[in-house]
Amino acid sequence: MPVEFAEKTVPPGRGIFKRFKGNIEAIAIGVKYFFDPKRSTLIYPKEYIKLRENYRGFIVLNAKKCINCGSCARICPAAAMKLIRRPYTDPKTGKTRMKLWPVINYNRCIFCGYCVDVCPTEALHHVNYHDVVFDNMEEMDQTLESFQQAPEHPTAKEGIPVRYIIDEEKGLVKVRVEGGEQ
Amino acid sequence: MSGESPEGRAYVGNINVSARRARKLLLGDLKLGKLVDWGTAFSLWPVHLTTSCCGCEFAAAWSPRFDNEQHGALPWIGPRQTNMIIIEGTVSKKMACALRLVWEQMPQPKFAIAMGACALDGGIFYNSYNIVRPWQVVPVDVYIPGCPPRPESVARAIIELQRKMRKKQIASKFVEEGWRPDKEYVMPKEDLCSWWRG
Amino acid sequence: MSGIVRGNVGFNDLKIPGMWSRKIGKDLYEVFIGPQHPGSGHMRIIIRIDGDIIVEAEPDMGYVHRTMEKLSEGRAWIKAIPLFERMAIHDACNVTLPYVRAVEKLLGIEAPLRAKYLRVLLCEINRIAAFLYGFGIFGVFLGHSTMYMWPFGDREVWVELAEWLTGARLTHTYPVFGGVRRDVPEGFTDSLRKAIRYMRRRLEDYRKIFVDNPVIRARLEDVGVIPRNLAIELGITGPNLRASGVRYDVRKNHPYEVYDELDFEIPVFQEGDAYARVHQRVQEILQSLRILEQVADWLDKHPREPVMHERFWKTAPPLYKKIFQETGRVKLGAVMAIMKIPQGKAYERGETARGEISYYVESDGGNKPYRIRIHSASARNALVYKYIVPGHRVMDLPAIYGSIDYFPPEADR
Amino acid sequence: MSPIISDIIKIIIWPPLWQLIVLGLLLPLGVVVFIIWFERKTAARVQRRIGPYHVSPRIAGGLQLVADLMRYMFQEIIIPKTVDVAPFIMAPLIALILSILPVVAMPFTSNASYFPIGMRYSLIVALALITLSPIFVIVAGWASNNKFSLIGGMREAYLITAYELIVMVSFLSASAATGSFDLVKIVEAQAGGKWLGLLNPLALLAALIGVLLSTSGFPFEIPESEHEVVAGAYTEYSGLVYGINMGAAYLKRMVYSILIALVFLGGWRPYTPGPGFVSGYLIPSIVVFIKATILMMIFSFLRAVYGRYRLDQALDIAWKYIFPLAVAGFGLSLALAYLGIY
Amino acid sequence: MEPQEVVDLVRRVLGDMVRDVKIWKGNDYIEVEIDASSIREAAARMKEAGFDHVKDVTAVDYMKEGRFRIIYNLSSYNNFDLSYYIVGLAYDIPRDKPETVSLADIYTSAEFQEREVYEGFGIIFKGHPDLKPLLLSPPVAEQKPLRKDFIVREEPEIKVEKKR
Repeated sequence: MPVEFAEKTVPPGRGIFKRFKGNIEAIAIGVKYFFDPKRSTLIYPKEYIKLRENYRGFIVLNAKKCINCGSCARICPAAAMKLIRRPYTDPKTGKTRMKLWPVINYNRCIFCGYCVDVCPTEALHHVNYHDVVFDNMEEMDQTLESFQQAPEHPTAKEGIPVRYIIDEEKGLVKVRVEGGEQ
Repeated sequence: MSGESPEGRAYVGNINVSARRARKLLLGDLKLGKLVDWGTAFSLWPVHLTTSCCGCEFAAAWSPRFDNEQHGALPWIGPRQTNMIIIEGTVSKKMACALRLVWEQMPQPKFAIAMGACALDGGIFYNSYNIVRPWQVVPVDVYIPGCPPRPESVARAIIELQRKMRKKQIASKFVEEGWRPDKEYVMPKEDLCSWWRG
Repeated sequence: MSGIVRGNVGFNDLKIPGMWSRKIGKDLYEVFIGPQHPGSGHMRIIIRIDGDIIVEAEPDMGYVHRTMEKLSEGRAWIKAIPLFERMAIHDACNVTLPYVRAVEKLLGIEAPLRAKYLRVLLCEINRIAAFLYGFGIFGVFLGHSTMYMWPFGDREVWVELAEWLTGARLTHTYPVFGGVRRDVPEGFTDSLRKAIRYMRRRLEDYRKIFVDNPVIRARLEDVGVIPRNLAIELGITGPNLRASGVRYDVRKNHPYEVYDELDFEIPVFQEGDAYARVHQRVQEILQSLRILEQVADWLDKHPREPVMHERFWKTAPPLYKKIFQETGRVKLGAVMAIMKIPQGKAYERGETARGEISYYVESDGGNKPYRIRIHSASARNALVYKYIVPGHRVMDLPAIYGSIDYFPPEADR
Repeated sequence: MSPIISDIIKIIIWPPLWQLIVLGLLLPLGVVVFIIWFERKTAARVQRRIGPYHVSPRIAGGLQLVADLMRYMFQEIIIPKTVDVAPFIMAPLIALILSILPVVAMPFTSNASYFPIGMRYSLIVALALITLSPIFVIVAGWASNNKFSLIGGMREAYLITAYELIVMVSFLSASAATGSFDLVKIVEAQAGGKWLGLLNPLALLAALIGVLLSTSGFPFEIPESEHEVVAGAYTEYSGLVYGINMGAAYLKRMVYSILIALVFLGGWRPYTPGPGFVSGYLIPSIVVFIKATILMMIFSFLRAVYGRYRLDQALDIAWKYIFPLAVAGFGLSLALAYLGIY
Repeated sequence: MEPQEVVDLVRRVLGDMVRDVKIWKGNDYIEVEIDASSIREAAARMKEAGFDHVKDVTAVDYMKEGRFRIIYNLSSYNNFDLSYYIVGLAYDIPRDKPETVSLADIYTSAEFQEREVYEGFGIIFKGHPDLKPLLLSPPVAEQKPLRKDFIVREEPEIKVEKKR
């Protein structure tokens, strides 16, 4: 492939006529969008975006699948995933041993998804929402129990789910999708 | 305009006394507290202090798709005219002083939202030698996790703050009982701004 | 634009257009612009003005300095990818790709062809989104609020595509050593083509309301002229460099991934003023769209195949391969976290939306980098404030700032 | 009707009171509230978003301004230690009063019994009063003792030199055409569709641009240009005082719009005022206000389309292009008068 | 242009100032080691030879060996063939006496980067027009954070659970 650089110059724009035309064009396009804005604004608490299944939202632990390997804590770039020592009773043998379980701290978590991708047994998974806020920082430091269920999703109770699809004319177009609790 | 005068002897020109009296009249006697809370809740103007890269999502939160102006929040230029600060991500030691100065320049009642993991516990920069935790610099009301949080999360934080304000009547309490005390600051200003010039 | 001096002369011999020399007296007025200031973002420019003319300008950077170089020295190699991504989160793939490639160079591996195409795909999506981001900031600096909103609205199209591809809006952490983390989902290329056609249409609207708007032209023409020689001398980069007439783009001069197989051209403008930089970015968006079309065609023609290098994919358990076939998600091996990289040095460059980013990576054979030096596009462009801004009027400062497309977190690292 | 009630009504519609309180204060304030809402919604619409909404979803966020006002009312008013307190507080208040004051010279009807203050030189008086308020912007900037405020105030001072003359010459071209300084006579001369704005578009254009320059509307929003001088002269103001500043700026634009409606757009024409309060006063004033509001809406719309010029470019345009335009408009008016159209 | 040709060019330009030349992996990074005393002369010659700007300036702290290595990575904008390569002009200075000369007057593009090296490693560039910290605030810059003896601690992976 030959190297291509294209020499270009800025189109001329001086002169009364060009300036007049520029003004008219600018106002005309403003008027055009004033009458036909083609907007796709999310009216937020009344509607919420139903994110795709592969979205990297909050992380949930499935303790049944966890093999306590600690890979997730080792790869976590933000040191948000930590291992804690907790007794574990094996259902088959009935023996109780101390094992290392992962817990996450959302004060730190950067939602890179390394832990989910490195987990050899798919014990971790993302939930597809992210719009949760907290009043204090203690709530965000998960315990082993709270790590096994995702934080409560407030918008799902208040609004209707929508999804954006890409359109040639309008850019993003809002469409209603199934789901939501209302 | 002239210094302190004993209560009840407000003469023309003493703004402090007149303001206190007006406050008492409007909030104590006329019970306008709820109106104040309502007005403040729907007029949370965040000051334009971009501390770090969450500013991208902060900007996107006011873009046509998410448009947080629908909640009455309008990013504004100078700190004097605003009443909210959204700390967008990491606060470096150099920026911490600016953050505190901006916070001090804002008129009461004022609120702070910490946005992003870096603004909570450092995020991926948790062991960096050049950052501070924003809650050490200013008192934070709502925390948004994520790196960066989605624009909806910013809207959710504003809604949460509005709800808190109207439920607990924060704004009118501030107005009635005086302002948020300074002792809530974790880090004193001398630690932050010893080197500041400007 | 006849004032541009060409030829091989040093910086001191250059006659800088607009440079207004006057002996600095006592009556200068010092203004601190930033860090809380919409006209500067998270940096500070200290200007000294005489009347309405800036006599001295001094950028005061570092308000977002998060010590990435030092932090990377204490962490495993793979943990540095999300770390460096935070430099420019809206341009994430472009920023991290050279680091990933530098480490791959040290490992002596190369990503599979499909992974290369996917990297280029996300790079170009990021590039367009970053250009639109720059346009938005530029628009608001000139007081043109519509030009803030429109590009930010249209940027959401590309962010939506990137989110669909990678699972995150901005911080994709998409390229990893040996490949990428996701394959394209079903129906992605159709939406991509729609987005390309939509973007072409919208650029015409931008032309009408912003680029050809007489007010904007008046503000930008002959403002912040960077002559060719000065541009080279200051080592500025990216669209700013090419708008000054230098034929340099890492995608052409040092082709990486599959850029040497794709058909595109690099526009070069001669004027070197702020207005040329706007046109430069518009043209580059068009070229990125052209690249994306070719990538979409390639992806349609080729079936799904592993997007991870043999070295990491060979040992993957069947579960991993099943997940990849079903969802396109690549599971990472546990080895990633403890991997040791052979001793050596590597230097890798990449073209981000704002220009060239370079990584100097040195390994002592351990599982952590010995020294990584990053020099990003915005850091290169920061010299412009010191050498170009003096001589202009105060109101030109936002115009120059916006046209340089300076992004402080990227500059401060 | 008992005599007391009729007395009260008489007092209410007593022209000076009606003029000052209702037309001079309440209606402009209402229009300003509407215009700020309209400005935000227009900008939002052109920018493909919805603007204020959740504060009152049923009326498309119409209460947004009330919420903002409530916040401003109860916000702390910071008076920095370094400011000169008396001018710092007084400047916005005087600017506000001076912004509305020109209304006393503006008739809204030809019915002589409803004139606020009958005078033969009402156009001159109105223009003179209008041009006083910028002085207090400079005072505010100076008293703030802030670098950005000072620069903002100085920019206003620069611009005064540019727009004052344009505004004067273009408005006085109406006097040249109609041979009178009396606004009533100017409006009455435009009866029968002979609107000065139509016959003399040059003067109208010059006046519009002059008003944009003087009220710092886009594309000439230079004194408060937020990306260099934060909020211009108002940088240090907070709370209610800042609200007053902003309100004064909009009121000034409102007053200018009324003046343009009277001078160039036929005032209360095509309606012919009759006797009595309703037809002699109420309807003509509403016609004038509708015209002024439409002008305000056009000014607001420009915010969505334009950026802002540089200071020297604005001065350049004002002196090199718009001032000659205004002079040409004046000449055209003389020609119209010579031809005997008025 | 082959990497060997670039090496030849560098050897021709710098003559016997060159101590050692290494072509690193990827065949596009060429490290040229020279004497600390001849750096200004070498830089001036390299600039005339077509390496017209500095890609980056950095230092590496070899604490065990007691030296800093300062590297000026040069490249070209004008010359298409040269622009494929990065030539690292490297020299060592002793760790206990971190002083060297500035190239900011030869390469303007190095000006800010030398300030960055100064604040990170405490290396003093003599003759620099404005040597002061660029990114860090003065109290932090005094700690010379990029040196290897300044250690930022990583947190352990195992969390000691608090009693709740």
